[in-house]
Amino acid sequence: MKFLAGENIPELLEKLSLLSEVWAPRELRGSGGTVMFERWRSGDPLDLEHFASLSAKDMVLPRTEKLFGFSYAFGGAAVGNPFGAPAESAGGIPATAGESIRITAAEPAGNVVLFGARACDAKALTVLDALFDQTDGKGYNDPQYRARRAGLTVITLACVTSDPACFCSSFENGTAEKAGSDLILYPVDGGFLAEAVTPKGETVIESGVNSRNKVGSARGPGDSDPETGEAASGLTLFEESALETPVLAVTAKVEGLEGLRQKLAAIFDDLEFWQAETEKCISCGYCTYACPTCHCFNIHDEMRGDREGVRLRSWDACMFHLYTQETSGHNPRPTLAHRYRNRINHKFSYYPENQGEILCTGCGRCIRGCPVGLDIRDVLRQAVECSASPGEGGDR
Amino acid sequence: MAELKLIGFLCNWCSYAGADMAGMARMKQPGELRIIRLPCTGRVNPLLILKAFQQGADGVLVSGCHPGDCHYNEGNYYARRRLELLSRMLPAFGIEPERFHFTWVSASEGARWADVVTEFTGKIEAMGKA
Amino acid sequence: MRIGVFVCQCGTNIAGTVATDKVAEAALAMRDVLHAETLQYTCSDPGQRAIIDAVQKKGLTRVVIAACSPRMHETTFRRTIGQAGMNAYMMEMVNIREHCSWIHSDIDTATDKAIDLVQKGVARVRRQVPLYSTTVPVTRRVLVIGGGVAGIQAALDIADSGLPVTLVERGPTIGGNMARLDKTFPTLDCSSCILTPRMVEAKQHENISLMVNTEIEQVRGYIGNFEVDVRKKATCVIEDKCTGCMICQEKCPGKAPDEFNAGVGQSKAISIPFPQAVPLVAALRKEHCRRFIKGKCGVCKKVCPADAVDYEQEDEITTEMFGAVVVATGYELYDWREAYPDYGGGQYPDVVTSLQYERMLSASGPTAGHVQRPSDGAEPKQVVFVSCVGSRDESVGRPLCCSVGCMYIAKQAILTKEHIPDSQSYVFYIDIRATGKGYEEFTRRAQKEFGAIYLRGRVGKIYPSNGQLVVMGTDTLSGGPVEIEADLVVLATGFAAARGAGELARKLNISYDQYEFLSESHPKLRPVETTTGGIFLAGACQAPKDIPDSVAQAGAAAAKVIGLLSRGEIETSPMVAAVDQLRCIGCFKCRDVCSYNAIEALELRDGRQVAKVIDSLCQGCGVCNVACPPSVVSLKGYTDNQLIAETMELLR
Amino acid sequence: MSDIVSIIQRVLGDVDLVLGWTATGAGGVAAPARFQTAAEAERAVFNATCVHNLAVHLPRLKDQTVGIVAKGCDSRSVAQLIQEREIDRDRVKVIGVRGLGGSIDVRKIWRFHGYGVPVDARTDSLFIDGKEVDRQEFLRQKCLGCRDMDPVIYDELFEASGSSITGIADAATVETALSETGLGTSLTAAEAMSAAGEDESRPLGELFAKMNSAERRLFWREQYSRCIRCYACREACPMCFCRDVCIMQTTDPHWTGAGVDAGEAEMMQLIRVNHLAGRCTGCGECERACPVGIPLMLLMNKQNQVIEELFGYRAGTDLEARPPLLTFDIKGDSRSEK
Repeated sequence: MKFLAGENIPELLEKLSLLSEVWAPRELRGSGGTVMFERWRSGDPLDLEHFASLSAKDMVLPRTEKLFGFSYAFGGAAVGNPFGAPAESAGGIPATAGESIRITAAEPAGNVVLFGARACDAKALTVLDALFDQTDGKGYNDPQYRARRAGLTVITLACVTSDPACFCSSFENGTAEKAGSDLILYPVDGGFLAEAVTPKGETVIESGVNSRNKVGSARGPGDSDPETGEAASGLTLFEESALETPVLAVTAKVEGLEGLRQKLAAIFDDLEFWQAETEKCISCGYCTYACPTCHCFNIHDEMRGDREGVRLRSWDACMFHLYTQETSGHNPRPTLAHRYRNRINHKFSYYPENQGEILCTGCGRCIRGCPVGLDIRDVLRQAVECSASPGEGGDR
Repeated sequence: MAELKLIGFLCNWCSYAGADMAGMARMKQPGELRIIRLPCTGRVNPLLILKAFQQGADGVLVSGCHPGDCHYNEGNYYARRRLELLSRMLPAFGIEPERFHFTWVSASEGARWADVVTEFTGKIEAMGKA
Repeated sequence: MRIGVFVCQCGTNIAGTVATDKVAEAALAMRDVLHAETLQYTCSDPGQRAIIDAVQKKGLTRVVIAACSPRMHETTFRRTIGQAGMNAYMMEMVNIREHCSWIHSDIDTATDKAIDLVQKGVARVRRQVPLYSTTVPVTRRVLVIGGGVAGIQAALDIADSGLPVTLVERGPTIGGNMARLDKTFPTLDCSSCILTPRMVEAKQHENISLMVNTEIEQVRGYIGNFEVDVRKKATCVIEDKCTGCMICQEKCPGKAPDEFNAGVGQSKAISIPFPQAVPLVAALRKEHCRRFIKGKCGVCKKVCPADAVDYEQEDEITTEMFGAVVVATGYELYDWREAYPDYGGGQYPDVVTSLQYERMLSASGPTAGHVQRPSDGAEPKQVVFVSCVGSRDESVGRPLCCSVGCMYIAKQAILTKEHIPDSQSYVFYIDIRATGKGYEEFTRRAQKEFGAIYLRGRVGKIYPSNGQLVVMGTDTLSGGPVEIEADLVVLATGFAAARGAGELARKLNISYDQYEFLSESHPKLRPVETTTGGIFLAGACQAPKDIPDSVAQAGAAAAKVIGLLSRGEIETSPMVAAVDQLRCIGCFKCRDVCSYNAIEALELRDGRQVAKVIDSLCQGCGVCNVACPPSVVSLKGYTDNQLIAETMELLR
Repeated sequence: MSDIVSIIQRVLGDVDLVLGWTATGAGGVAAPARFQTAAEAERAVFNATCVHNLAVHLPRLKDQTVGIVAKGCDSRSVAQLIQEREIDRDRVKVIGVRGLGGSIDVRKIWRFHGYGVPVDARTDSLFIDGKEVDRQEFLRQKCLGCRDMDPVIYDELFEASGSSITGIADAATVETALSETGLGTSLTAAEAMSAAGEDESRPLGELFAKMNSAERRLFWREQYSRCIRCYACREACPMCFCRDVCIMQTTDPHWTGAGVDAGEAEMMQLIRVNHLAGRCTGCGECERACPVGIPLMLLMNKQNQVIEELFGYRAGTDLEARPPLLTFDIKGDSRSEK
């Protein structure tokens, strides 16, 4: 096991930021204590205590991402008087307005190190991989997603406590989940034990040792800094340690969710149930946007004037009326109840069925940040109870 | 320095005609202002002005009929309230309120229009780009 | 989308400052523009033909014309592209003359600006959709407001064409100010002799319905179909029964001011203004009637042989439809008293207004044509006329010229000499304005034949001295101060708009100036029209003017009305608001702000209440568009997206 | 003091449902609930964590008769909705809460004591994890300097008999300072914000008021860059009843694009401020609902103050009044320039 002293974290981030963008959780100024994953630059503070209000999915599926730029080009030779359109065909009326469209590719995404993710955030990446990165070649491959995913290194902070909104233990390994993480930091006295889960994680440990050499002069490991006389700190960032990985005994679990898929199917048509569950919901999109696994998006063109524009991909949320609004005016999910039913079913029924993963890692963000205190666990419990005793809706 | 971008929203009946009159009298004016014609200042959505500022306008000028002279009788009275509120809100949005000017110019006040344009352009020039 | 851009050179008017070929070249690089050309005079016949050719040969679907102000030629070019087979509204005019070439001298500045403006026009026309006007049937009836000479003339002219007219007069008789005049300049015709036959004709005309003691309460609707509430005020006299015998007036114990005689003499609480009044019907003024003030009296009812007096009579409001309105509310004299304390401010009985003097001169006036000064009834020998009281005087906020003062002073000076051969008239004047036919000669006659002494200068002060008045002024020609002892001073008071003209204008949705004179649509080319379609002006309500001008304008207004209503139906502007009912939330903020009551509620099949625009009432101001939170009320031709696109193009 | 349960039960005799709270929300604090039967109403509570403005649900329940528990501030929203004809006075029964003594900023408790810590928030005292703390310190900003202790309209009255409120509201500070235009100070946006971040005792509004226009522009850009366009601000607002046809989410008219960035977020908020002119009752739900803590009330408070100054009008205090931007005063409307 390697040991990383707490006070060396800024230096580690500094080294990492020489090669990649580094993103880490921090409390934002003037935000009433909101913690978010933000681009880390030298000297920025960190907040490793509070849970970030938004998940880390921005790293692979940004809230807005440019797919490409485009511009219309027109005309050409304009001489004499009157000016003629260049694309005029022999027949008199030109076939087109003589326009051509020029496409400019988006800048490729750079490498990113995400520092301070939690197991639930990391696991969510593998849940998303199941849809966006189907490397067996049969399914869907999203080039933007894959590029970002390939360039992403996740340094996870293992949870030794939980709060009342956490329920990651309801799904497989809970806090001990390693999927999605490249390097896991386990809090111990004075610092963290580092466990590399993937080769990318190994690289982080290596870069901690060697980065000085890469950017500095040709000094070997262990050489002292000629100016300060101190030992190059690169050597000391990750020390060997005989400590054992702590047992993550935290459990945060919703009981009785066995067979949830069948139970959800059983109450699909019970619109009264869904209406009762959503009576306090105000139909905002926070739960979906905070969720590490929700991934719906919209593709839209934004013009700057009439001649040029960009094609963007932006987050969308199934809790919005417009999400399923059809041009005809018809909306197959006209009410909040319809939309919330879809949200729950997508997470716990359709996605598991199609992609083999539950679309939830129990991070609890949708619970903590909900402006009306709606708790998805209550809904799941009610769904189970309700389907167990059809006809008795329970205490709604 | 890049050229200043000034936009004027003018009502068709008074101020646009006033600007026409200034033109007919060949009254020279600075060349930065671009005029957008509307039927009435009552059609000027404050959001249009905010959008203009947000998209990089250095100054926005709104001009309509004098109170009592509105072609539609009341349009400029509504505008007066909307735009007075807007001008008071601009500092909170982070927009210098001096960059916005709201005035009345009638169809017969060509000279006044030329003065308004000259003065406003000069003021924004002194302030520089937004 | 196929856009053509036509850049007008307007000879050198535009091309002298704007590099038009560069503008056309730049236009070709704009989105969807596949044709751009410069034209020497776009509005000329060859210019318009070039547009039609390009539209037809290149299949253009939208057109941008960069030329003069759209206020000048928008209608022209709409017609042009209509002739080319396009919808007339798929054209946008860009003003590169009044707003560009004429106000800039630097070619680069003007050219850059012109390109920007064309760019903006292209952005706008790209978002334009075809618009279609609708027609509404018109009500072939006409309302004339005001029964003075202008109103009478307009009513008669219109009625003669076969259209029914309602002539509404606020006072108890028609005739207006002209009926109070003794003679008219420059011919010295007897005013009543020429007017009263016209009054009677109006009363008897089969197509004119005359309503006196009546005011306009409220006006709704628009050109072709005005819905007007009129209030007929209670006069306690049943009009149909009154025979005009005047016995009530004779017996009435209640004294009342004589308004017809401009306060010279007294009248009764129940009275007929003058013997030639039309209609010849008495009216009771409650504020002066003993029965209504003190609760006891009933003489008039007792003596009336026709049983026409009804003390219980109440105001009646009736609603009628009209296709057009002529406003002829005239003028009244400027109330000089507060503004001129140096002239006694109304304290000296022998300082009178020109209208009061006119009544003294009149054979049918309170003194039966014998000029008597009010203080002691003596015949004045020295009469001083002071011109421009409340006219041409910035110091009292009245810089306007009354346009008739110079003439009626000359007339009254002549008449004074005729009435009192041994009298001497003095006239203080600023300039003599005598521009009409025979006018200059007339003022000369006053001086040469009738011996009036004209002194050029303002009167500074009038004060009483030994039972006479001393008029202190300056004779700017001789350069010295002048003092004249006068038996009577006549002030040539200026014109003011009729009381309540502004209020009426607001009810009619027409504009007025700072003096409450009503505004014409264009000072040169549309002097009879107002800015509201279907409402026309006649006479001194628009500006001070004399009788022939008033009559001429009344005739012009009548011609406009007849022309309008001869069509049977009217095309409405398609640039009105429209509601996307699918997205309307039914909050009706649009209805709250609409000045024209043009928005009504419509219940959809699902029970939702949504807004609906009544096209024929909407004037297209767009106030509702801004008030609508989801912006689903949209002003056609000026949609949010058009305005946003224009703005964005300019900031690109 | 009659208890909230029996009042709701009584009102249920006249209406289809009553909007109130139960104690069972996420994090162990009160959450909104609907009661349709007397049995359901047994679960009703009222305490200082009943922060939500339930009037937001009224426009969505137009086909039913509704009872609503409304704090003084909430009652203004109900009044404004009635004034705007959005709801019918005869179809709503207001259970007004008087003398609440301010409600508690639960987020602030969670921030310093951990999410879900047991909170006992009475109307006159506050216990966190069993220990009494200074209630004043955890009051919501908007409750400081409250002008709406008594409900504007009510059919039933619930006496909460809470503690009195002292202190200066953040909003009030902004109002005072903003009325001087705040130009020409040396404080930069970044300095102001980091000061706010480091020293919670200094209200953000105070710092904002000291910034000049350019600094404020930077301030907002930084604030708006956090926006994720979840529309919680809009959905939590009782006066934003355009719902599914909101102009923030359409291309006709195209006021905003669909992207998620500071520029679009700024335009969204400019739209909200513009649309709520003369309509915002200052309930603060937009700011409370914002999951990324954008101080939206800085703008709303400022606008409400300007409107009161210009038109002598406070939204939701007069059922009969004509909203100031839907009318005009020919003579009275003052203008600062000509």
